[in-house]
Amino acid sequence: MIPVRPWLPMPLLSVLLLAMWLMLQQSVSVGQLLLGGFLALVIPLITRPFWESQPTVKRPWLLLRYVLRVLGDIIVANYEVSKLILNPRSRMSPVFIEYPLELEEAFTITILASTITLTPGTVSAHLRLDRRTLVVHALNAEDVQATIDRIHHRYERPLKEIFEC
Amino acid sequence: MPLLLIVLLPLVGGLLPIMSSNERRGACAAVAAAPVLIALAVALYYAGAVLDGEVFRQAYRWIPALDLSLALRLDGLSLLFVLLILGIGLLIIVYARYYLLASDNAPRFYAFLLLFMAAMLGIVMADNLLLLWFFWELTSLSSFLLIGYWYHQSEARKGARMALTVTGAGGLALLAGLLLLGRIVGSYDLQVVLDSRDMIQADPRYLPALLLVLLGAFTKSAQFPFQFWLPHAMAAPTPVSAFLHSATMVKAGVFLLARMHPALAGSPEWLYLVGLTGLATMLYGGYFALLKYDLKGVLANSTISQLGLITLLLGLNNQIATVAALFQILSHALFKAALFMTAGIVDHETGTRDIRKLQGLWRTMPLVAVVAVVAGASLAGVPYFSGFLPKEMLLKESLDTQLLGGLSWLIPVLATLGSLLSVAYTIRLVNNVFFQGPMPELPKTPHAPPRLMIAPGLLLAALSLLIGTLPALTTTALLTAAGNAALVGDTPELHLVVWQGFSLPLLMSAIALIGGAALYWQRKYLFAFQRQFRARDARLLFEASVQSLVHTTQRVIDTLENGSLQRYMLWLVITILGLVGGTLLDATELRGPLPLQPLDGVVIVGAGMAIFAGLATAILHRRRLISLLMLSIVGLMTSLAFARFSAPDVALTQLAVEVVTMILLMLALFFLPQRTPKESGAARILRDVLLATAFGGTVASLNFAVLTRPLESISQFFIANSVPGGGGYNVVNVILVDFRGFDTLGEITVLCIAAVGIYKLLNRLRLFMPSSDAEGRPWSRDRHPLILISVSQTILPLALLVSAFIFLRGHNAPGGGFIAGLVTAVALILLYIAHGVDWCQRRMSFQYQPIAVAGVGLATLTGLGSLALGYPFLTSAIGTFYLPLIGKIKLVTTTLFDLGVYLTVVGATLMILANLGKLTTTHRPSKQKDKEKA
Amino acid sequence: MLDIALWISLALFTAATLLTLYRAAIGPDLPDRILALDTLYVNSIALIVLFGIWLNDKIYFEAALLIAMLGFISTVAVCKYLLRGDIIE
Amino acid sequence: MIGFHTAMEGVIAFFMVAGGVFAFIGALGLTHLRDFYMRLHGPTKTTTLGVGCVLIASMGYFSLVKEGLSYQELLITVFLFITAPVSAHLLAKSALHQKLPRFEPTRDDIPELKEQGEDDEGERASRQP
Amino acid sequence: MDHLIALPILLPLVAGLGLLLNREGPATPRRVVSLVATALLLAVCALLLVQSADGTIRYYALGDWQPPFGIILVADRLSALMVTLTALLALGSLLYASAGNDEQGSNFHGLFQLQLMGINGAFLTGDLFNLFVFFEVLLIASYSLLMHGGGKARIHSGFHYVVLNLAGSALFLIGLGVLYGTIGTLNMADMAAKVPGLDSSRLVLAKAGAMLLLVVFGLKSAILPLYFWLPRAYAAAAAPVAALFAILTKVGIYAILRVFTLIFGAQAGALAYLAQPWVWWLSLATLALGGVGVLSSRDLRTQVAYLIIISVGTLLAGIGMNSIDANAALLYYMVHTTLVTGGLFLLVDIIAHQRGKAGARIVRGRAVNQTALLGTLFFIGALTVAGIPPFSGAVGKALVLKAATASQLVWLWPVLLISSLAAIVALSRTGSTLFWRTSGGERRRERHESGERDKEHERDKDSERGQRRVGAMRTAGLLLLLGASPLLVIFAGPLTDFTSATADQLADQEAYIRSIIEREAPSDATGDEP
Amino acid sequence: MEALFSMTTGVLAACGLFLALRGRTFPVVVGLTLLSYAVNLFLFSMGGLTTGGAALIKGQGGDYADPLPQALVLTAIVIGFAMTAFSVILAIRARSDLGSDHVNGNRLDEPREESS
Ligand code: NA
Ligand code: NA
Repeated sequence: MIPVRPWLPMPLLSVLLLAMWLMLQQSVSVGQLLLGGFLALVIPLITRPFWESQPTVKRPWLLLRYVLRVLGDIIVANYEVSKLILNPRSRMSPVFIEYPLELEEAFTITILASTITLTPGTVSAHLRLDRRTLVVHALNAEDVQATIDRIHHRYERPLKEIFEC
Repeated sequence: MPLLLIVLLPLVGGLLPIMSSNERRGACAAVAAAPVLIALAVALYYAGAVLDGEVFRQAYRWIPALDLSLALRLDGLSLLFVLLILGIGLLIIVYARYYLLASDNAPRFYAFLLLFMAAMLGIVMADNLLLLWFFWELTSLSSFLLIGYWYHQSEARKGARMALTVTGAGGLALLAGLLLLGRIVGSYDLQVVLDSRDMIQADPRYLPALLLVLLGAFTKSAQFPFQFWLPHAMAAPTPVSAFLHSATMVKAGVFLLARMHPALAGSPEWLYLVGLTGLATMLYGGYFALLKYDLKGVLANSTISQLGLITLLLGLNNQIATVAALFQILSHALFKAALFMTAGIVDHETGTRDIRKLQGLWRTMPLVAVVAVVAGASLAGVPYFSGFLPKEMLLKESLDTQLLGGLSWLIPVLATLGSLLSVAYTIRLVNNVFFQGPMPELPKTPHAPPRLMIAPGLLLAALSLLIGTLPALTTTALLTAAGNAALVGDTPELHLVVWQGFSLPLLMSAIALIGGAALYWQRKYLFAFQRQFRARDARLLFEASVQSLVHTTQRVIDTLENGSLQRYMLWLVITILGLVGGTLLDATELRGPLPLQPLDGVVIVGAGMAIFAGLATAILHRRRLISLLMLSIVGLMTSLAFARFSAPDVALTQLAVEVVTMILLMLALFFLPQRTPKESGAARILRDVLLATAFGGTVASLNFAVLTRPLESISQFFIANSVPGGGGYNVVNVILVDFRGFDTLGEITVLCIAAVGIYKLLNRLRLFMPSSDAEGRPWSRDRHPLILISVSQTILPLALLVSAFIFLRGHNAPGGGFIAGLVTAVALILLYIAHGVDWCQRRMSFQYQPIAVAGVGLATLTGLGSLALGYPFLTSAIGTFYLPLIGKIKLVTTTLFDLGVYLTVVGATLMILANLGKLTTTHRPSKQKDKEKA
Repeated sequence: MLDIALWISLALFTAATLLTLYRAAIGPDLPDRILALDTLYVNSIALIVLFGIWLNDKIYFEAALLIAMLGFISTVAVCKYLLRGDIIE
Repeated sequence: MIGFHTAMEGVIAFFMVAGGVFAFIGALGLTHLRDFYMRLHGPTKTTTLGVGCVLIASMGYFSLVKEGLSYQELLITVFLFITAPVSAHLLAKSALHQKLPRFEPTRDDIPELKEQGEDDEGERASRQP
Repeated sequence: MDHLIALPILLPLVAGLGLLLNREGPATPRRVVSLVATALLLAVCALLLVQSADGTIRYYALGDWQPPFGIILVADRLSALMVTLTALLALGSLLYASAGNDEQGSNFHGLFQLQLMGINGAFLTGDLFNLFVFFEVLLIASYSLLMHGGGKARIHSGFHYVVLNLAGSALFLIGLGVLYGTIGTLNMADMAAKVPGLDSSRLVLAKAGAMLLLVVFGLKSAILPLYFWLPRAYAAAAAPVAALFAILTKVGIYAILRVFTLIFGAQAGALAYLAQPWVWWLSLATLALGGVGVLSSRDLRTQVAYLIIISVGTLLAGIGMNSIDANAALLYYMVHTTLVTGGLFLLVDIIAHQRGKAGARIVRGRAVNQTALLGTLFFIGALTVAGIPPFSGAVGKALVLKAATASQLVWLWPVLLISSLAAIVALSRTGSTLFWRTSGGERRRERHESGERDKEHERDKDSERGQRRVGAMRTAGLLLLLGASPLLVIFAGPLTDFTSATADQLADQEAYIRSIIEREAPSDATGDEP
Repeated sequence: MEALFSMTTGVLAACGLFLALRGRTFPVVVGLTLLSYAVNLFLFSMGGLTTGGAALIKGQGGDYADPLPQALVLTAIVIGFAMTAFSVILAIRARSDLGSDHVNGNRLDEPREESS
C-alpha cells in the first residue's frame, strides 16, 4: 500500500482520481498523466478537511472479492425484482426489519447500507440516530432472521474485515 | 450704458439686504434703496431721449433654439412703467423701514421686494415675447413670497397660494398665447410682432392666441371673473400691498394689454372681450368696495374696479381711450400707493383695519388724513385731482362706443355708474376713518407716525394733486411717448386741460359725484340688500375646491395604483397583447416558406411531458412542493430539448442552473408559508387563464413564424473564425469568451451583483421557520443523515475532478467555466446539505464575496491586459508552446477569462446559498419547545 | 441490428419515462413523486446516451454525467426538505 | 463464422435492449406496486441496472466505431451505483418519517411507524433491548 | 487605439470590484475611492462629450472583432451626453451618500459603481443583445441599491419592481430573439442597414419584435400603463439611491429614442418610426396622470416620484412628436429633469430628516432647522420641476411646447400646461405646509404678537439645531444637482446648440450606419486578426 | 416539429404568466422561472432547430447549428438564474419583514409562525 504522507493524505483516493482523470480524458499521454497526477495530489489536499472519517483499506483483495460478489448479487436482485414486478399475482410478504449493526465507522455503514439497497429484496430505509440499528425494508421475506443473517454473513462481516479490523 | 442695468441692479441688489444685518434696519433699507436709486438714475438718463420719441433696444444672444434672446427695450410705455416701478418702489422701501416690526425679518423682505421689482421691470422692458413671459412668471413667484411673508398666518399662506395658482395658471395660458403669436408671426421679437397686426388678425389662430394672452392679462390684473385672489393678497404686509396694487403685479396685466395693443387690438373680438370684461370688473369691484369693512378690503376692491376701468379704456379700440388708460395707470399708481400707505399707518398705529371701529383719526394723524383726502379725491375723480381727467376721457369716449350695438347707450350709463360707485366708497373710506366723530376705544393708542413714514404718502399725494392741476405740463410728454408705443401710429395730439367747458361728460361726472355722495349717505339700504345673499368667501371656496380636487386625485390614484402587483402585471400583459398581438393580427400568413421537419416519437413524448409538467406546475400551484417538482420536470425537459437540437453547452448549463434553482426554491419553500390559500375567484381565474392563453398564443405564433422562415445571419462568421481567430473548436464557447466576451463579462457581473445584493437582503433577516411541515408533522431529529454525510464527502473530490475536466474542455468541447463552476458549487452545497453550515464554515476559512469579486476581476484584468498591448479591451491572444515529453500546448488568454467566470460562479452561488443557510443554524425552533407549548 | 436495437431501447426508455411521469402526476404521496422524478433523471441519462449513439457522437457525455450528479443532488435536497424543512441548516 | 465486429454488435444490441427492458420494468414497478416502500425497489435496482447496461452498450459502441477504447461512461456508471442507494435510502427515510401507508400484509412493527411514536422513540426502543 | 469610449464602463467596473473587495472596516477609504472614481468618470465623460462635439461617430470594437460581428461601443453625441449626465448625477448623489447613507447597509459603494457601469454600458453599446446585458446589470444593481437600508416599504415596493422587471427582461429576450430571427444580426447599425431589405412577410415579425422592445423600454421609462411600480419604489429608496434612479427611467427613454430612430428610423420604409405614434398618445396620458399623481401625493417623496412621471411624459411626448426640434428639446429637458429631480430627492431627505417625526409626510410638523437654505432650495427645485422661470424647467418646457406641430399642439399644450399647473398647485401646497405651516411657526406667531424674543429659548434650540444641520458633503451634493438648474438656464445657448446638433445627428441614420458598417467592403475582410 | 416546439414554448409561457399573476410570492417566482424556461427555448430556436449539428468544429465543413442564439441563451440563462435567486431571497425577506407572503404584503391572514 502507498504510505500516507502530509502531501498525500489519502493515497487511495489519489490513485482513484488519477484513474478517473485518465478515464475522463480517454488518453494516457504524458501531458494527461502530469495533469491528472497534479489534480490527484491537489484535490485530496483541498478536500481533506471534509473527510470526517478516513476509511483505510486493510485488506484490498477482500475488497475486490466483495465488489465482485455485490455485482453478482445486483444481477440476481434485478432478476428477482423483475419477476415480482412482472407477476402481479405473486404473493409478497413485505416486512420492515430492524437490522442490528456491528459496524461502527460511518463510511463502512454507508457501504453496507448501499449494498443492502442494491442487493436482492432489500432497501435500507433508515439508520437510527444511535447508529446501532438499520431499518431495512424487504420486499418478500418470509423469515426475517434468515435475511438478517444473510446480510450479516454476506456483507457486514467482510466489510468489517476490509475496513475495520 | 446697457439697459440691462435697470433690471439687473434690483435683481442683484436683492442680495445686499440679505447680507446685511436684521438688527440695523436703517442700513438694511439703505442698501436696498441704493440699487433702486441707481437704476432710477439710469432710467432717467434715458428718459429725455425716450420722451423725444426715441426707442432704445438692446439684445444679447441667449437661447437661439428657443428664439429667446435677452432683448430689452425702453420706449415710452416702458419708461412710464419703469419710472412708476422704481419711483414708487423707492418710496415703499422708505415706508417699509418704519412699517416692519422688530420681529420681522427685514433682509428677507427687501430681498423679495427687489426681486419683485426686477421681475416687473423685466416685463415692461422685455423686447422678446418669451423673455416677457419669463419675467411675467417671476412676478407671480415673487409676489407669492411677499404675500406669504407672514407665513405663520394661515391667511397669508392661503392668500399666497391662491395668488400663485391663479396667476400661475394665467401665466401658463400666456405662454401658450405668446407661443402661438410667435408661430403666427414667425418671430418672437416684440417689434416684429407689433408690426404684424394685419398678419396676426387675419390668421385663424388669432382668436385662440388672443384668448390665451387675455387669460394671462386678466388673471394678473384681477379682472372678472379672476378677481377673487386679489383681496386675499392683502394678507401681505401693507408696503407690499401698496406696491402690488399700484405699480406692479396687477399693473402687469394692463401693461400687457397696452403692450400688445398695436398687434392685437382693433378687432371686434378685442372690443368685446376686453371692453366687456373691463366694464364688468369695474362695476363688480366698485360695488364690493362699498360693502367691505376692512380698510384694505375696500382698497383691494377699489383696485379691481379701477383696473376694470383701465381695461375698459384699453378695450374700446379708441386712441384717446387708450391714452386715457395710460393716464389712469399713472394716476392710479400714485393715489393707490398713497392710500395703501395711509391704510398701513392706520393699521400700524391703531392695531385694526376695521372701518366700523375706526373714526376721527384726523385728530392724532392730521398729515395722514391729508394724504387720504387728496388720494381719495383722485380716486373719486374730483376735478383738479389726477383721477379726474382719465375719467372724463372715459365718459367722453364711452359715448362714441358701438360696443353693444343697439344697446350701446348702456356703456356711458354703466361708466357713470362705475364712477358713482367709486365716489361712494371713497367717501366712506375717508370719512368713516378720519372724520365722523370722536376717536373710539382702539386696540392700540394711536400716535402720529414717524415723519419719514408719512413722507412717501405725502409726496405721492402731492404728485397726484400736481398732475391733477397741471396735467398738460406734467404728463403730456410721457403719455405721448407711451401712447406712441401702445398705439398703431402716433399718439394724437393731447389737450389735457381740466376745464373744457360744459359738456355731456362733465354732466356725467357731476352725476357721479353727487350720486356717489347720495349713495354713501343712504348706503344702509345697500348693506341691507346685500345681506340677503349668503356671504361667500372666495378663499374658503378656493380652498374647498382645491381640497376636493386633491381628494378626487387621491381617489383616482388609489384606484389606479392600488398597490397590487397583479394589477400592474395585468396592465403589462394588456399592453403586450395590444401592441404585439395587434401587430400579429396584421400578419397575413403565419407560416413561412420553409418546409416543416418531421416529428419523431421521442420528441413528441418529450414535448408532451414538458407541456404536461408545465400545466401541472400552474394548476397545482397551491400545492407548492408538487408544483416545484413539476417545474423541475419542465427544466429537465428543456435541457433535453437543448441537447436534442444540437446545443450541448446550453443543455449542460440549463441542467446545472436548474438544480441550483431548485435548491433555492426549496429554501424558499421552507421560509415561506407552506400553503397557498385559495384567493382567486372563478372569474379571476378565468380572466388570468384567458390572458395567459392569449400571451402563450402570441409567443407560440411568433416562434412558429420565425422558425418557418429562412434566416441569413452573421453566424457563419463565427463558425469560420472560431478556430483561426478564437483558438477553440467549440464555437459557442468561443463566442462566449471571445467574440462576445463582453456580454459574458456583463453576465458574471450580474451574478456577482446578485450575490452581493442577496448578502444585503440577508442582513439582519428574521426568518419565519415552521416547527412542523405542512401536515403538522414535526421535523425529523436526524439533522445530518450519516449516509448522506459519507456520500457527500466522497462526491466532492469527484466533482472537483469533473469540474476541472469540464473547465479545461470548454474551449473545444461542451463545457467551460460556467458549468464547471456550478458543478463545484453544487458539490459544495451538497456538503452544506449534509453537514450544515457550522460544520462547513469551520472547514472553509474564506469568505465567498472576495472569490466572486475576484472572478469578475480576473476576467476584467484579462481584458485589460490587451490594452497594454495596444489592442481593444478583451482582445484574445493565442500562444503555442512545445514542451519536451508533453508536446504542443496551446494557451489562449480566454482560458484566464473563463477561470474568472468559474470563480464568480462558485463564489456567487455559495454566497447566496451558504449565507442564507447561515441564518438558520442558531435559531431552529425545536420540537422540545413545541411540546412545552402543547 | 444496432439500429433496431437502438430503436427498441429508445422506445422502452420513452415508455419508462412516460410511466414515471404518470407516477409523478398521481403521487399519491410526496416521496412517490420524488422517486418518480429521480427515476426520470436516471432514465434521461439513458435517453441522452442513446441519442449520442444514434448521432454517432459523444458530445452528450458531459450532459449525461451532469444529470447523474445533479439529479442525485436535487433528490437529496428534496428529501432533506421532507425530513428537516431547512435543507441548509 | 461470425466476425468480431458482428459479435460485438450483437453484444451491444443485447445490452441496449436489456437496458431498455430493465428500465421499463423498473418504471412498471414504480407504477404497479402497492405501496411506496415496494415501489422503491423497482427504480432503485432495475432502472439503475438498465441505465448501466445502456452505458456499457455505449462504451462498446464507441470503442467499436471510433479509434481507441471508450471508457468514459464507466464513470457515470460508477456514479450511478454510488448515488442510487443513497437516494433510495433518503427517500425511504422520508417516507418512514411521513409514516406513509403500507400495503396490507406488511409487517411493520417498528417504532418509527407507530402512530403516536416519533422519530426519537425509535432511538429509545433500540436502547431497550 | 482610442480607449476613451470604453472607459465610462471599465472605470466604474474596476472601481466597483475594488470596493466590493473591501467590504468591512472604516468607511473613509471606500468613500475616497468611490468619489475619486466618480470624479474621474466625470472627467472622462466630459472628454468624450467634447470629442463627440465634432459630429464624428466613433466606435470601439471589443475584442478587436469588427462590426457587425463583435460587440461595439458607439460614442456619438447622444451617448456622450447621456454618460456625462450620468456621471454628474452620480457625483452629486455620491457626495450626499458619503455623509452617512452609505453605511446603512453593506457594499453601497461597490454596488453604486457597478450601477454606473450598467447605465453607461446601456448608453454606449451599439449591440442590441449587449444592451440587454447592460440593462440587466443596471437592474440587478438597482434592485440591490433599492434595498439599501432595509425597511418594509423598500422590500414591498422592491418586490413589485423586481417582478415587473423580470417579466420585462423575458419580453426583452423574446423581442430580441424575434429581431435576430428575422434580421439575422445584433449590431444596431447593421440592423438599421438590413431592415429596409426585409420582405413583407418578415416585416410583420420585425414589427412585432420592435413592439415587444417598446413595451420593455416603456416599462423601464415608466410610460402610462406600465409606470405604476415607480412612485412607491422611488419614494421608498434611500435618498442618494433615489437620486441616482432619476437616470434609470432615462435609460428606457434613451433606448426608445435610439432603437426607434436608428433601427426603425427613416430608412426603415414601412417600419419607419413605428413606435412614435404609440409613444405620443401614451405620453399624453402619462403626463395627465402624472399631474393627477402630483396633486394626490400625501408624501413629499411620492410627490417627487410623480414629478418624475411628469418629466417622463414630457420626454416621451418629445419622442412622440418625432421631429428634430422635438428631439433637441427633449434632450435639453432630459438633462434638466435628471439633475433636478435627483437633487430634489436629496433635498426631500434632508427636509424629512430635519422635520423629525413628520418626516416627508405633507402634514404640519416641526420646522426645519435651516429654513433659509432648505426653503430656498426647495423653492428653486419646485419652480424648476414645475417649469416656472427663471429656472431650467421653464426653458425645457418651452422648448418642448415650441417643437409641437400645429396638429400636435392641440393635444400637447393643454395637457402639458395643465399638468404644470397641477405641479404648481401641489408644490405650493407642499411648500407652504412644510416651511410655513410649522409648529415652530406658531411659536413665532406668539412672539410676533408679543413683539419680543426669548433669547434663552433661542439658544437652547440653536444647540439642538447644531446637531441636525446638513453637513458640507450633503450640501455639496445637493448644490451640485440643484445648482445645475440656474446654470442650465444661463448656459442654455451652448447646451441647446449641442442638443440640436445631437438631434440632427440622430436623424441621419445613413451617417450612423456608414460610420460603423462599411457596406461596400465584403464582410469577410472585416474579421481582423487579433 | 416546428409547430410542436412552438406550441410547447407557448404553453410554458402561458403557464408561467398565469403563475406570475397569482397573489403569493412563491407561485410568482415559480411562474417567472417557468417563463424564463419558455423564453430560453424561444430565444434558442431563433437560429432554427438543427438535429445533430452541434457547433463544434470538426475539421471539414459541416452543417452547424446557429451558435449565436446558443451563446445568447447561455448568457440569458445565467442572468435569469441571478435574477431568480435575487427574487427568491427577496420573497423570503418580504415575508419576514411584512409578515405575509402576499405579493402586496398587506394581508396578515396567516398565523404568525415561530420566528427567532
Ligand atoms: Na456571451
Ligand atoms: Na456564460
